Amino acid sequence: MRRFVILTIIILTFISGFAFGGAETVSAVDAEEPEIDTGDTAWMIVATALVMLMTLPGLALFYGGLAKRKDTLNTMAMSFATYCIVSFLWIAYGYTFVFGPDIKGFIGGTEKLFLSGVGVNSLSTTIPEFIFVVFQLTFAAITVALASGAFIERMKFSAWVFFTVLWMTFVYLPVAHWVWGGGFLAKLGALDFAGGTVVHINAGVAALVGALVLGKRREAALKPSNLTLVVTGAGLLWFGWFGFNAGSAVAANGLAGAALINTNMAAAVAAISWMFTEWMHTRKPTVLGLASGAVAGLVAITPAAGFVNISGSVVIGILAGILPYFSVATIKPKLGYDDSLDAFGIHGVAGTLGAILTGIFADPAINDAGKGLLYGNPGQLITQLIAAGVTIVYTAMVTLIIFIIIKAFTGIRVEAEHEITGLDESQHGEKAYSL
Amino acid sequence: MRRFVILTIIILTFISGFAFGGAETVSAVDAEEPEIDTGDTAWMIVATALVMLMTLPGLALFYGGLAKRKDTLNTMAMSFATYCIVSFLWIAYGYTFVFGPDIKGFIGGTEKLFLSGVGVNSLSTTIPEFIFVVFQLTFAAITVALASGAFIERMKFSAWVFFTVLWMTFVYLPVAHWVWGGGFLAKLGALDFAGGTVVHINAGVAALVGALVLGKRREAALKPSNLTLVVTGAGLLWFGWFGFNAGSAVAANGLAGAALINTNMAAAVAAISWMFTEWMHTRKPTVLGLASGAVAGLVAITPAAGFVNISGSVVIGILAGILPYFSVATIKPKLGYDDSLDAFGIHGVAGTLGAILTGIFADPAINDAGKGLLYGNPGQLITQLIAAGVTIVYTAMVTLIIFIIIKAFTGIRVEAEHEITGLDESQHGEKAYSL
Amino acid sequence: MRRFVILTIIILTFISGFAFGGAETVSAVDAEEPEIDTGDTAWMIVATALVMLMTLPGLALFYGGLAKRKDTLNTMAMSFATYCIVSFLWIAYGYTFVFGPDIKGFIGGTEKLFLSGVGVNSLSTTIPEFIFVVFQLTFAAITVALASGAFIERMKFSAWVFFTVLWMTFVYLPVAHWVWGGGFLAKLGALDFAGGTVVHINAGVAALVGALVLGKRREAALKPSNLTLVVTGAGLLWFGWFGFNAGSAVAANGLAGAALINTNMAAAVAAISWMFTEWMHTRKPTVLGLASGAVAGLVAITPAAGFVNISGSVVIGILAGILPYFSVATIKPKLGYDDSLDAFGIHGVAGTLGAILTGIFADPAINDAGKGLLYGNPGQLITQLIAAGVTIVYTAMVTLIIFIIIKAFTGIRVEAEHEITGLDESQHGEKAYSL
Amino acid sequence: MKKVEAIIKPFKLDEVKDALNAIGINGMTVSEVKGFGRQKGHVEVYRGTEYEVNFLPKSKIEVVVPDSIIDKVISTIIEKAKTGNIGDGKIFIHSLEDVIRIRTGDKGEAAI
Amino acid sequence: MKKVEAIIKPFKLDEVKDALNAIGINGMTVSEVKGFGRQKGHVEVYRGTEYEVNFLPKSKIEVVVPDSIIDKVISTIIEKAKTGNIGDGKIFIHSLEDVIRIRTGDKGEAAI
Amino acid sequence: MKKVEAIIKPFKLDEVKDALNAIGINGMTVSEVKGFGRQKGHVEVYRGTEYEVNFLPKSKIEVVVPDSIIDKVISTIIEKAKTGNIGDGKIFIHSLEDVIRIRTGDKGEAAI
Ligand SMILES: Nc1ncnc2c1ncn2[C@@H]1O[C@H](COP(=O)(O)OP(=O)(O)O)[C@@H](O)[C@H]1O
Ligand SMILES: Nc1ncnc2c1ncn2[C@@H]1O[C@H](COP(=O)(O)OP(=O)(O)O)[C@@H](O)[C@H]1O
Ligand SMILES: Nc1ncnc2c1ncn2[C@@H]1O[C@H](COP(=O)(O)OP(=O)(O)O)[C@@H](O)[C@H]1O
Repeated sequence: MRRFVILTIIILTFISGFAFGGAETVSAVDAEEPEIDTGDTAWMIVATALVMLMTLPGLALFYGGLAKRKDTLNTMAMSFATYCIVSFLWIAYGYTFVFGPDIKGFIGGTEKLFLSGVGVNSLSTTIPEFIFVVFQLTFAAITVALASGAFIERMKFSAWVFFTVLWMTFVYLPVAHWVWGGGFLAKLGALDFAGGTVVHINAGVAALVGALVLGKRREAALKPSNLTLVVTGAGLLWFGWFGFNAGSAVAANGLAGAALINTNMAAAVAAISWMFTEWMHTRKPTVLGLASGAVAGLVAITPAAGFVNISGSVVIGILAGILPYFSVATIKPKLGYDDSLDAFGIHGVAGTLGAILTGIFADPAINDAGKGLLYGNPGQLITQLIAAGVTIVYTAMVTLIIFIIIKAFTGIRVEAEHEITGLDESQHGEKAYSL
Repeated sequence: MRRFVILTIIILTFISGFAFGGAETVSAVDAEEPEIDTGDTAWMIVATALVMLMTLPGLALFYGGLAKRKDTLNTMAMSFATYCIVSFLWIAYGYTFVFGPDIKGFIGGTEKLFLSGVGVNSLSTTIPEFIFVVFQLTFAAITVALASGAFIERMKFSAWVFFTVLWMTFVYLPVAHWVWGGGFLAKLGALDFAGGTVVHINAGVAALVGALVLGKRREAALKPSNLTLVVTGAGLLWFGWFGFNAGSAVAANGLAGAALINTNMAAAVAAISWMFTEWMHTRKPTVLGLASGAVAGLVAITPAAGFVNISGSVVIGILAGILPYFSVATIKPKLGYDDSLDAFGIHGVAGTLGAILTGIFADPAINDAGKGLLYGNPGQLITQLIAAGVTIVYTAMVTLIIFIIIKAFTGIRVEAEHEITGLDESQHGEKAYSL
Repeated sequence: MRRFVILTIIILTFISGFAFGGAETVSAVDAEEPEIDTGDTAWMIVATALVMLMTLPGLALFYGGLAKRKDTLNTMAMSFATYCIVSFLWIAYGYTFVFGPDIKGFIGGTEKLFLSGVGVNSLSTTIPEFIFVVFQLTFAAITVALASGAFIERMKFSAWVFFTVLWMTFVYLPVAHWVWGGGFLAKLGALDFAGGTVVHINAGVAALVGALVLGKRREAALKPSNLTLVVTGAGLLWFGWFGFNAGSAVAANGLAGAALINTNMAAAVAAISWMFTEWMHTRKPTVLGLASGAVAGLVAITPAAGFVNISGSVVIGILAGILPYFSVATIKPKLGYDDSLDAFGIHGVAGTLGAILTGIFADPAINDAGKGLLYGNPGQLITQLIAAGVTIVYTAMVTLIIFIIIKAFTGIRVEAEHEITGLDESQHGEKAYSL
Repeated sequence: MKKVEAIIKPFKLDEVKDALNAIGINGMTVSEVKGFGRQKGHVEVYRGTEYEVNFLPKSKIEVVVPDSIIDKVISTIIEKAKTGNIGDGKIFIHSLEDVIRIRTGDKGEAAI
Repeated sequence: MKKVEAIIKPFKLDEVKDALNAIGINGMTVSEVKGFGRQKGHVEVYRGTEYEVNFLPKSKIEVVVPDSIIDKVISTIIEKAKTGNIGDGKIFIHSLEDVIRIRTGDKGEAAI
Repeated sequence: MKKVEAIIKPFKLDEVKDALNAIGINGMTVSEVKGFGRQKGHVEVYRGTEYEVNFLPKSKIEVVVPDSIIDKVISTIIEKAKTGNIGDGKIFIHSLEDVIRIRTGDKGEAAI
């Protein structure tokens, strides 16, 4: 443990060096304020706060309530610590590697290391760049946190801290650059309005790979300790997702409105669709089913929110309630991998679904940047498949390497006894409830 | 159950037909963008998200925490499922029946079925119409969900699903059209800023009728299983209510500011007033009392928020802490109906109170659209009484018919044994806590 | 109890007199609307709602989850009741005593008692004054509520109600006027962007004094009953703090952006810094540590958020994770006072830290209103020390007097038996969980 | 003295308690237990996967009584706790060596 | 061997445990129970309606001891658990046929 | 008839239950208890202050069996609950005066 702590401090101190090197020049530039729009700015501050809320406490509650009682806090800690670590690293170097000047389509340049040159008056289109930076930060944070759902109830907390640093750096940053930072997938014309590929496929595939490397838990069953937390988490995720999707318009305009209505529709339809699928399949409509369906719908609409029309969002919602259901209820048990909370089964599957359907349903009447198969552009579907495929392959490979490195360095799995008595006690020395 | 599922799917598929029929024309119209205001738009996206949050997880927590442990999830599922179902139906036909061109003061026309003709550039005053549509959607959803408070711990979940569809269609839509869609009550001059009549009287009366039809629970006592959820829910409701009331200005302006300050004042004063009433009546100020008072105050100020001045909001708050208290603590036990969570006792009573007091305290200096008795216009009070009366009578009648239909079709009450062991297990096969 | 209730009602009725006296003139003035900005207005409505959320349910959950099971509701009730009482008193006289015309640098004038003269069209810079009034209200409320953390598990609820009224009136109002209302500390040039001095030092010192007067609890240990509530509360506090700090720009502009990014950075860094400090000190990184660190970071950045650059926020964050940690883990046990939930240890210590560091790191490139030691203005540091010192001395003295008065009047501590069986039962006749 | 230990369905607890009270028993101790017996449990389904929950919630009543009224106590419990369905529960009778009231130090039947 | 079963006020649990520890008892089992007795319960009020809560939280300590020290154990419990108020609780003494330590298979007093 | 009371580690509960089931025991009652013994507890740390948690979660199984199969029951429990580490728990054997099945009124061994 000590070895780990010291190493981490060294890394952090090292990184902080940049901060203070750059300190004098920070915010010295960009004194003019050409076109700030207070309405867009107002919306984007709020959208940022909303996406922050998705990770903390949104995802922490959603995942924590699904965990066993004895692992609840550890599960929450994974989201909590990740949000904090990514917050720092994103400013330190994440932002520049994604949104800095494009280097051969692969990564952003180092120009804005520690936000060098970004000042209080810098703008990103019509809003202060500081706000854009934090908005994007919240996406990076939740992407990493999502993957934790597949690893809980057996992963060392120190290993998770390392995973956060390495995976955010070597997987999230390049992929986000490719799609959103002007990288090669962007140039190819891949559509990803709010992160189907960058966030959900990415996190979902990492989840699957990690689950395979970690192996099965001793008690590999989903037996939620507190479903009231799950409902609360689902509600906060839905609420926050308005910021995620409608915020991805980066303005308070009609496109944000379209993303808003599509997001709500797909989530609602997917929840109903999952509920009825389950009702017919196992004879009971569960509350966990409603929550899972809603999340699957939100995931699937994410890449499409600012491209499709309402009919598109309905179809996406219906499918998002069915495919992920069977992927977790039928396929997972058959294949036998232990994706504890279905991070792959829901985010990976629904994310891929959404990315593909965006290539089909993108309606130029909503957003002329996107024209799908149904509107006469079959090439878009191919592009979507390429973007998803590239991401899946890259993420799978690098995630595997990262896990191997961490395994060698600190180990990835807690001792059997600690797994049985629960990670809350062994990793944190706490217990969730003393009721 | 199977019969029910199949039927529901048929209905949904049928309705979806409209969607795809209309798909090509969606968003083809309204290409000009005359007067979008980004500030108003920013506020209204957020207001929409806030009202969404009120139902999920706000109301789900408030009601779920008040339910018995064994019925907690079912109670939460009622709000959850309703939000999803109404989300779909509102877009399918709800919006057009409320806000479509008025047909003889009674209902909106079918012009905007499945939002036909509403595009990314369509505006509703200064904001994208898509946003206005979703904002209004959230009101429809919470109105239905509110009524569930009177039915919990004994109603079949399938019956509740049917109730949602039928009641939203045959009660909410016409009443909302009458008051907000240019219907006959609007023409009469009835004042209802954010839904005292449309939302609270409406839901409250439905709650009472349903409670009478359903009959008493075997254990007809309010013994909250988790008051921390109730406080959380009350806090989120209060927070969301700023969107509900200040959002009903449909702009970021002084009127929204007035609604904001009135809302906070009435909620706070009602919480204190309930607390002291209780303190004197039963010798203890309870946390549930604070929460109940706050909600009663929020309900009562709803119709008045954009019409009254601060003194008005104080009076409304004081009375909202007293009348509903006695209605639930004294009158309910005497009359003996089993309104499980006081959906009538709080929403019905405080909603009526607010509707009437709006006719008294509406101050033209706040909003020249409303002038109450105190400012020399006794006619307004009469109008308010008529609007409330019409709504009460109509809702009571149609709700009764709906319950009779559902009773005939699927039955409305679970078996006695299931009621005793709890609806979570019998209706959903889950349990809320495994602690 | 009865004596207390009657007295309170008399006080409230008396105060209400103003309301109705002023009723006719309310909102008659300020008919012109020179420069409302809808974007700023949109942001400030939301910021207000966010800060409201911090107290209810944010702080109620954070504190409630840390309390023992048997005292959970009482702890939540303290925040809840305080928010309501302050809401009323702020409008009644709080606003005018803080923001009314300055009287000799010490207090605001009575001009706006019960918001006399403030109408729907009154503006405060670019936003409706009503919104500014409520925004400021939420600060007053949370300041009082914060202090409760040191008093829980032994203070009479009636004593807390009195404390709220007296302390808000005689401590919060003058101090807020001195710093924000144009009082003598403002004139001196003290920097306090969002309330390091007014809110956190103020509440922290009151907490310490109260803890000393109340004495130790019988079971003076922090044994959290429900850490899932604590994580939820911490998440909501962080989310709300964006409104607190970025809202203190009172506009949707670059300064709000700077406050946003600094706030997130300091919170994240402090959480990590606390976690690692603890990891080395006690061998376990706790979830409570993450949450405590985040709150300490948020507190420390509060006065600095709109003055420092990112490097400043990193340093503030690092220190905020270390100093408060040792103050609660090492110093408190040594000195032996019973600050139940470390309201002084976190808010007092981190608030003072932040106030001082603002004097060092204030960067005129971020905000030309503030220039710290590092940028060549050592005088600012002196000013900060003076402002903090004055506040500490004043608060300590007046809080002591208030406690003495309440002790004489109603007593401040519950009977030993009630303390052992829990305040939920003795003060409220309820219990938090029936699971 | 005897200790009567009855495992019953939780929703019958109040009735049994009141009936025992009515026949003059003014002390008992109750705990929540999980029962496993002929009555089969129920099924919980999470994300399509079913789990059988074998253990059913039961209430255990422990009441110490003088030998003289043991039959009355048993018949009262049976009368009130019986639904006639599987899972109604069991009554176990132990003999007890001594009882002491902590407050007074009384021993034996006087302490009950 | 005897099994001593003591129903006490929960806030006395730690004291009793420490005292038993001090006289050399190094094993016991504790559970949370609800007690019903002379001590009356409290009232909870939800939205103006009062409910009497009859059952009070109590702690049940079970400790198995050799016959030789039974009196010391009882007097220790009484001393520490007594407040002198109604509701202090009861001690029940059972004789036990056998005790087995699962880890070693030891039987009888050796297993305690 | 005997009542066998076994205090075991909670994560062994399912195994023990299944094994008892397999040897024909089809009724038992389980409760969650806190154990105090040779096995020492763990430490919780809140804001830098450490607390020792002495009580460990244990499961108590109560099963009433005819005298004839008592040895088999004991050996089955030992076999399944044993990990060989401190804290494996204890088995206590009581003799029982009578058992009654509430549903039918059956008494004695027939009621088990
Ligand atoms: N042999 C036993 N030992 C201990 N408890 C038992 C035994 N048999 C039954 N029980 C308890 O009695 C409850 C009811 O038993 P069950 O077999 O379901 O119904 P019935 O007694 O009506 O046949 C069980 O849930 C269990 O708690
Ligand atoms: N006859 C009994 N059988 C089982 N438990 C009993 C009996 N009498 C009392 N108890 C337990 O002892 C507790 C204290 O008893 P009570 O009558 O309140 O006080 P006291 O023992 O001081 O007279 C009760 O709450 C109950 O748990
Ligand atoms: N004398 C006793 N009376 C009652 N319960 C006991 C006694 N001794 C041990 N126990 C129970 O058995 C459990 C295991 O005992 P412990 O001493 O930790 O391990 P071991 O039995 O392996 O030596 C304890 O946690 C406690 O619940």
